[in-house]
Amino acid sequence: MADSSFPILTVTAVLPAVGAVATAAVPAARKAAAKYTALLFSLGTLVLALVTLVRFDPNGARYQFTENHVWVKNFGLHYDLGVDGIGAVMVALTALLIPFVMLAGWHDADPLEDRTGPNRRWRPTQGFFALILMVEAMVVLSFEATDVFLFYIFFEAMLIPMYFLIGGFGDRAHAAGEDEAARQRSYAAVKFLLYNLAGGLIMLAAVIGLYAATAKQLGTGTFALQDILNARASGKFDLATSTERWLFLGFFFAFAVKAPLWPLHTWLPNAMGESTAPVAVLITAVVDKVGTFAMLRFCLQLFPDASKWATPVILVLAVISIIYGALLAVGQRDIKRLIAYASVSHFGFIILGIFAMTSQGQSGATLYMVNHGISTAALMLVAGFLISRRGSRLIADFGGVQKVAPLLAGTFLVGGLATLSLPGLAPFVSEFLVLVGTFSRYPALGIVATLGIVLAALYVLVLYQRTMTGPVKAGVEGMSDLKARELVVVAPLIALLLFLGVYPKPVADIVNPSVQHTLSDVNKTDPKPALEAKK
Amino acid sequence: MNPANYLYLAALLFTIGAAGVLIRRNAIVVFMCVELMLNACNLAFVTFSRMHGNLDGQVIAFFTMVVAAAEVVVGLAIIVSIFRSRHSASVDDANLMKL
Amino acid sequence: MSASARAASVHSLWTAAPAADKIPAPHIEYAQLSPVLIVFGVAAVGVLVEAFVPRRSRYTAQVGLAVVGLAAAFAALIALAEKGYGTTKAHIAAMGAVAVDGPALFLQGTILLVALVAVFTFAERRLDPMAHGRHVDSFAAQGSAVPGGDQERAAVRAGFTTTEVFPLLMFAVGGMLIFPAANDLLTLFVALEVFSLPLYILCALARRNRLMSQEAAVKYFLLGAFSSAFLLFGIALLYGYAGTVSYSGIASVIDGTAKTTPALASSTQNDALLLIGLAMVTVGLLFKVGAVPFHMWTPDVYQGAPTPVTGFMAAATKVAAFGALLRLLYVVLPGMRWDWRPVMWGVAIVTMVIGAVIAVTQTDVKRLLAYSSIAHAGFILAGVIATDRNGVSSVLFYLAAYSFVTLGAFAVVTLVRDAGGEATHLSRWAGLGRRSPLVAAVFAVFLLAFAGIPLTSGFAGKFAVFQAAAQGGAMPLVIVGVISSAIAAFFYIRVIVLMFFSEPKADGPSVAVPSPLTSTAIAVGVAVTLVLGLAPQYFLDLADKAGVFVR
Amino acid sequence: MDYFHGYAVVGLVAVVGVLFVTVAFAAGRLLRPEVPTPEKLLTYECGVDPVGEGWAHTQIRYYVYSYLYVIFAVDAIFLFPWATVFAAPGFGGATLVEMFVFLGFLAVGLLYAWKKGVLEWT
Amino acid sequence: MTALFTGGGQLAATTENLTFFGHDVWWLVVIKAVFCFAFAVVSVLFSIVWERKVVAWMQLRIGPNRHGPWGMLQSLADGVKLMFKEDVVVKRADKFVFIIAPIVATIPAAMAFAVIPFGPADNEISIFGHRTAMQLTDLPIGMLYILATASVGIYGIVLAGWSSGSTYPLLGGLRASAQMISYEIAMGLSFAAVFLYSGSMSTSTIVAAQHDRWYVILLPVSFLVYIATMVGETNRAPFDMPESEGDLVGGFNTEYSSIKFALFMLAEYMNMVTVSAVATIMFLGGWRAPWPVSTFWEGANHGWWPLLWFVVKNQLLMFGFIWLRAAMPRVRYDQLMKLGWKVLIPVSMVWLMLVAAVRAMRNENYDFGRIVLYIGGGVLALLLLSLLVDLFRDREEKSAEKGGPLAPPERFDPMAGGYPVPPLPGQQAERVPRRPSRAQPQLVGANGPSDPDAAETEKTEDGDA
Repeated sequence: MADSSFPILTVTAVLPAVGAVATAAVPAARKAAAKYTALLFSLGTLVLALVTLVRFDPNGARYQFTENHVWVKNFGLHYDLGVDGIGAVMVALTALLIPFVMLAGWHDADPLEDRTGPNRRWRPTQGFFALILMVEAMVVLSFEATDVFLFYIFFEAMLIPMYFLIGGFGDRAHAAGEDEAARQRSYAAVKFLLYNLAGGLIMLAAVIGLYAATAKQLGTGTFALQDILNARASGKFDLATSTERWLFLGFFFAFAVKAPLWPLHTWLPNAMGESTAPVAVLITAVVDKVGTFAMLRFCLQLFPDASKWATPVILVLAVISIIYGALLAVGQRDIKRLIAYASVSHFGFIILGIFAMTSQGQSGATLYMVNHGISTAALMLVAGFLISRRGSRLIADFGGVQKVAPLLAGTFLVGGLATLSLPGLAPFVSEFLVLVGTFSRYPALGIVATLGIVLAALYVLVLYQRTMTGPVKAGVEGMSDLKARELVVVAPLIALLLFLGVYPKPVADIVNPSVQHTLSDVNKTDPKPALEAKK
Repeated sequence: MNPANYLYLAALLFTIGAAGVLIRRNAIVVFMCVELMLNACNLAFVTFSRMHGNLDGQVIAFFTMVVAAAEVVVGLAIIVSIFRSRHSASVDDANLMKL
Repeated sequence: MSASARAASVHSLWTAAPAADKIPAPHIEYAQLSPVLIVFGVAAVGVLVEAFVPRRSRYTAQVGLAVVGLAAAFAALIALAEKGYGTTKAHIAAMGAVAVDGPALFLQGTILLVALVAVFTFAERRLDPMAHGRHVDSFAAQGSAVPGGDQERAAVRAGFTTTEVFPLLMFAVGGMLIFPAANDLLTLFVALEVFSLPLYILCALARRNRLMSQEAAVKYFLLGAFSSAFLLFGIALLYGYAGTVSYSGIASVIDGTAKTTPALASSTQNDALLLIGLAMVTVGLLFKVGAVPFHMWTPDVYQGAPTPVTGFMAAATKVAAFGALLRLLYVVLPGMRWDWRPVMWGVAIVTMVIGAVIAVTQTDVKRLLAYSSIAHAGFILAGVIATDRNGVSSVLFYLAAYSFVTLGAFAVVTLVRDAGGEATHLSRWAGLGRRSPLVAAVFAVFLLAFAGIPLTSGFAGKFAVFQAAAQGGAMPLVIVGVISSAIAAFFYIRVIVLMFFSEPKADGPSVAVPSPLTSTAIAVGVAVTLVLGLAPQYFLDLADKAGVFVR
Repeated sequence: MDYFHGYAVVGLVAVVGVLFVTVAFAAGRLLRPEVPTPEKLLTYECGVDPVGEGWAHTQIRYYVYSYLYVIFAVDAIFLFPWATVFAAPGFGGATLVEMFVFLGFLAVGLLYAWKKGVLEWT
Repeated sequence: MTALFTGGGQLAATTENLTFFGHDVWWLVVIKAVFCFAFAVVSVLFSIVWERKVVAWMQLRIGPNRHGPWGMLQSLADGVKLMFKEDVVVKRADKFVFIIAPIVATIPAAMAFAVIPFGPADNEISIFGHRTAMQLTDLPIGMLYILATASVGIYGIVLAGWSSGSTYPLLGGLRASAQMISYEIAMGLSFAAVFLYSGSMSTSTIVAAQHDRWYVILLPVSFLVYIATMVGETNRAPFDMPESEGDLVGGFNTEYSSIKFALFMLAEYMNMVTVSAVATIMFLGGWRAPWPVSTFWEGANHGWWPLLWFVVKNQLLMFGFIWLRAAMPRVRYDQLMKLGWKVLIPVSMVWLMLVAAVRAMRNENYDFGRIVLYIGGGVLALLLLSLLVDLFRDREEKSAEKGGPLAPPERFDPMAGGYPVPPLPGQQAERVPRRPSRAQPQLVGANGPSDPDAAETEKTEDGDA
């Protein structure tokens, strides 16, 4: 709340950054120490995030806990932080997932080679956890930033640690051997980086364009979201249609790459496939959310008219990626890639919800971000355990796991069901809202999108049936069940899925007002029921 | 006597020098062509200075001579050193860095 | 030319003038030129040291002298700036030869600091293995000795070192200080040569790969002389057009505000003189800047020259040359804007794109950096084209940011060595991140700065120039720039991949442990990169305050 | 007076010189015998047949001296005009000192060359 | 800057007033031009004989005495003889350059005379009723013009050496060029000192500026330096390395014969005349009557008389040349260069600064400026002489102390270079071990092995046996 002078948002963001430095500073030999340091800091962040969430007043000001400082005057760059409901929730989600990611990847980065030899100083463990914390810091900041340029900076800077995580750490066992694995890893990493960098630089052009525009119309160029909105409200700032559309495209392109929207999604399967399960979770559940979140916060608020102008195309693309992602997921032979394509399809839902321009749609989309985060995390992490046990990512290599490792199979099933958004699990609510929101304005698209659910059921169940049921395949027998650490990772997530599935209200309450704000920015209202619309 | 003629001559000399730089292969000759260009500049300067009736051009010509002299010293030193180390002053032989 | 005019000119040319008239003795404000004078003085003293101080104590003397001199010059500069010569009291000094104004002071300050850091890298003596029990630097034992000849062996055995590099460096610095401040074309030309000639020599003085470095010197020299001949002829034509070489004079003639003499009336009739002259002068400057299509020398010279020299060249020369270019375009040719802007657009675009694209194919670190410097020249040109105060300040800022990054990057390159000296081939850098994460991380920071990733100085600078260009209405340029910097990012990232994600070779190069000198240089580079990236405000203000040319 | 007159006269002397030379050559051609033999057409090396290139005995020294000369010769460019106008009223100590500085730079160069042993023949 | 240079514009020609040049009618100009050339040639012809005579007398010979009265037509006869010689162009020569070289050497040497004032710059004399000056023309940069023609002359020599395609001429040419460029610097510096006082580069003005005091008194050091350099410039003894018949057969003109050779001779002597004339103009008051004469005889500086004074001074300097040749041995080339670079240039530079300083002081109306000048001049003259003296001394001691290339190796190698050679001074021929005479075998036994010397001998014996 704005009354407190304590800069909680900054602290929330800075804490993990400090943690990163601290972790990196731990000597090479002390792996465990590094891990615990990292975990500690992430938990601290989680606490702060929850505090923020709890103290957030849904009916209060739109942006709360705001902090405003000028950073670089000449660039119109302000250090403006502030969270609306959506932001608060997303920050909380991020802070929540990071500890689990760390726990899940507890041993992923332990160096193989002995500590002698030329690579003595190579300290992957410290690097791994430090990078994760770094990503967390960046993501949190970009959720909190209310200054376009500030957001852009962290949106871009996020890539670097992410890139190292993808390229630097991969699965232990790889079908094609270590060198091939390394090659594919760095390929995936570069692909990830180039896609996002290209998107980001295009956005940079748009950002500069925005600055030029504000500078021309307001005298001094500014990036502060609030200033721009006020200026527009007071009519001092009014972009020419063409300019607005160009700028919108610039922004949207970057976000669409980040939150993989067909046809810009192709980096995601590589990235998620080649990286370890925790990193994959980081990508899909945390980093990509920035893209969809940014669509809500920046595209719609900065360029409402252009958004409306672009809506039809975007909706179509969203639907395409829903169906396309699902279809490819069905066809996958690689568990991780399957989950990746599933995410593509889910992001289609989210974008659909956002651009349906209805309150249900958007609050649904927001919820969807949360739920998808949790569910995908659960599924992916469990899959990660599975893969690390078997040493292979191919579905064909598994079979009858539930006989040898029932617990693992069970959690895997729950995660899968959540992914196909079974009623009673969290994703169901959000997906339902999205579809309702879409139906109320674009029935046709809604119907097509519904196919996505069917396909989802298909790929999840087929996956489960192939891997878990049936005769125990060679190599699967003797597979150990979930260990305590892994349970600690999975159980809370599943609990959360169940809880939000039956009682999403708390989150919805926080989110809805902000959604209303956003809609009012776009000056759209929910369509009247059909009868009155006729009159 | 129309000063423009001197300008034409200067331009001609300059062009010859430039062409020489581009087509000749012996470093020394290339360098002489460069000097020719500089002297063409001098001619132009002096002519212009006469046309405009102020002395700037002539003074610049002085400076140009000095600079050209310094250039000669440095350039010949470098060229001679490379000539001594590879017994050829052809710029085509200088190809260690072609990729 | 009318008869009366001829008579007049003839008279002023060489007939007798009444001896009575008082001669206007030249009046020079030494105090305001003190930075330059100090540098040149120190250079001369350095030569004397070379002549009279015994060999063993020369190194110390020279290094100390250079450092003290540069520091003193910088102090003098600060004093000038404090007195307000950068802003309120900016004016033309030394009979109109040199301008003392914001851009000049800013750039001179940058050059001085760069040179100071460069001196450290020049003085580094821990990297090469000791030769006959003596520490040696990266310069030839005896420049005149034939590579591999007996004389050279003898010189190495005797432990000779070319301590002349420090005076040479100082002379170059002096020229660079004048170059961006030159306020008439003659001074411009002289300054150009004054800082070019020492560089030519420095390029030829590498201790390892001497043939290569001599080649680099020859190429640099021949092309440099060629380009300066163009510059000179351009100057001649401009002089022929305007009848004067002083910037303000030419500008006023172009604006038509100058009082017309018959000669002027005839010479200004045809703009051919003006346009061709302008084109040629610009060519000369663009060559020094290393802009496409005048960039051919850059990769070879950067690769062949001793790496400390390369770093210095890449950083300082760009600063000086862009300063001169700015002054020329903003002071002399504002009236010609509509003539030169389109051309500059073309040059900028081509430079950005070609620099980035060709760099992708490079396999040698130094060549890579060379092409990247070409690409950066393109980015800076984008800011130059803005033709408003914003453009000037953004370019100033970019130059300051870029120069230190470059210096640091090349300093890192000197560290990675194997038996044959520096291991500059990219394949040798594989897995460097595993062997010595610190060095690799530092280099990664520099590369990210080059790539313009946020929170680095590179980003701030890039944003500044692009923003200026956008406000100047050059949005297409911005887009091209953004795209080409995406391309550029690719090869920077590729190096990072190589360093971190590939297994180190068994016979890979070792990272030499540098003395405090090089460490300082690198540290400064990193510090500037981060400071200008995180808190550029102060420096932006500085550049903004400095962004006005005196005319 | 015409700017070119002085030089025209100088040219006249040159013409006279050319005439003289031509006359001399013509006379020589008319008077002298022409009986070339291979031995006559050999270059002279103390009676033995010439061996190798003419450049055999040249050393790098000559280059060095020419470098030095080039630098010192151009100082005249500045020295002469200065010396000519120096006495005129208006030029005080300042120009004197400046020229001294200029000469000082040259002297520094000479000293350097001296100490480096460039001036030592052999 | 513009202001400065245009300000300098009025300065370009300070005080000289050349307006009366160039008003002659064309045939007068032609006559004068021919006269200049003739003067050069004639004085060459004369001074060759003159030289041979003087040298002969100094060597207690008679010298040429066949052609004409006292052999006065000797050189003419030589010229005619050379006409009849066969003109050989060697195979290896670069034909065109080989032929052009002597011409390039000759014509500029003559051209210098165009600006030499033989008399005052007034309508002093009358030729066929036209009053005119005893000077062909004058340029505001007359001295520069002379320097320029002189250096063009050098090309002739260098090209001759190069184009012969032979070793000796090439070496001669290189030496000539190196020597001339080395001495030209000092020469220029000594000129500068004169310009400081004359305030002009036009020959007539310089002479005019010496009306009350010749510069030789005012600038003794410059004069000495110039004398030295002018000998060097003209490749005359003792600085005649380029054509030293001792080591290079004929120097640059080894391959030349017949008329071309004659032209080279002509050029060389013309240069001598020219540089003497320049010395006369710059330091010896040009056409002015010498001091005692000028005091009691007004007309000495008018009419045709100045020509006389000029020629006399000129020939005195020529005599100086001849005297040097007869009296002095040829210096080594390193000494030559050393003199040029380590003595003449520094001295003249310092001297120039001194003169300028004094001049400045005088402009500020310090009256002791002149005294300073005299004192400084004397000091510097002494300095110059002392340097000249020890120039030849320290060479030896240096080579002695730090064993230069000339110092003999300590051990004497009787077969150095594969031929039996005698020991150099300072070397000791080793005693060839001999079998002691049979007369004293018992000696060995007597003082036995206790005697080291004997033991030594025995050992050597064993060594030999």
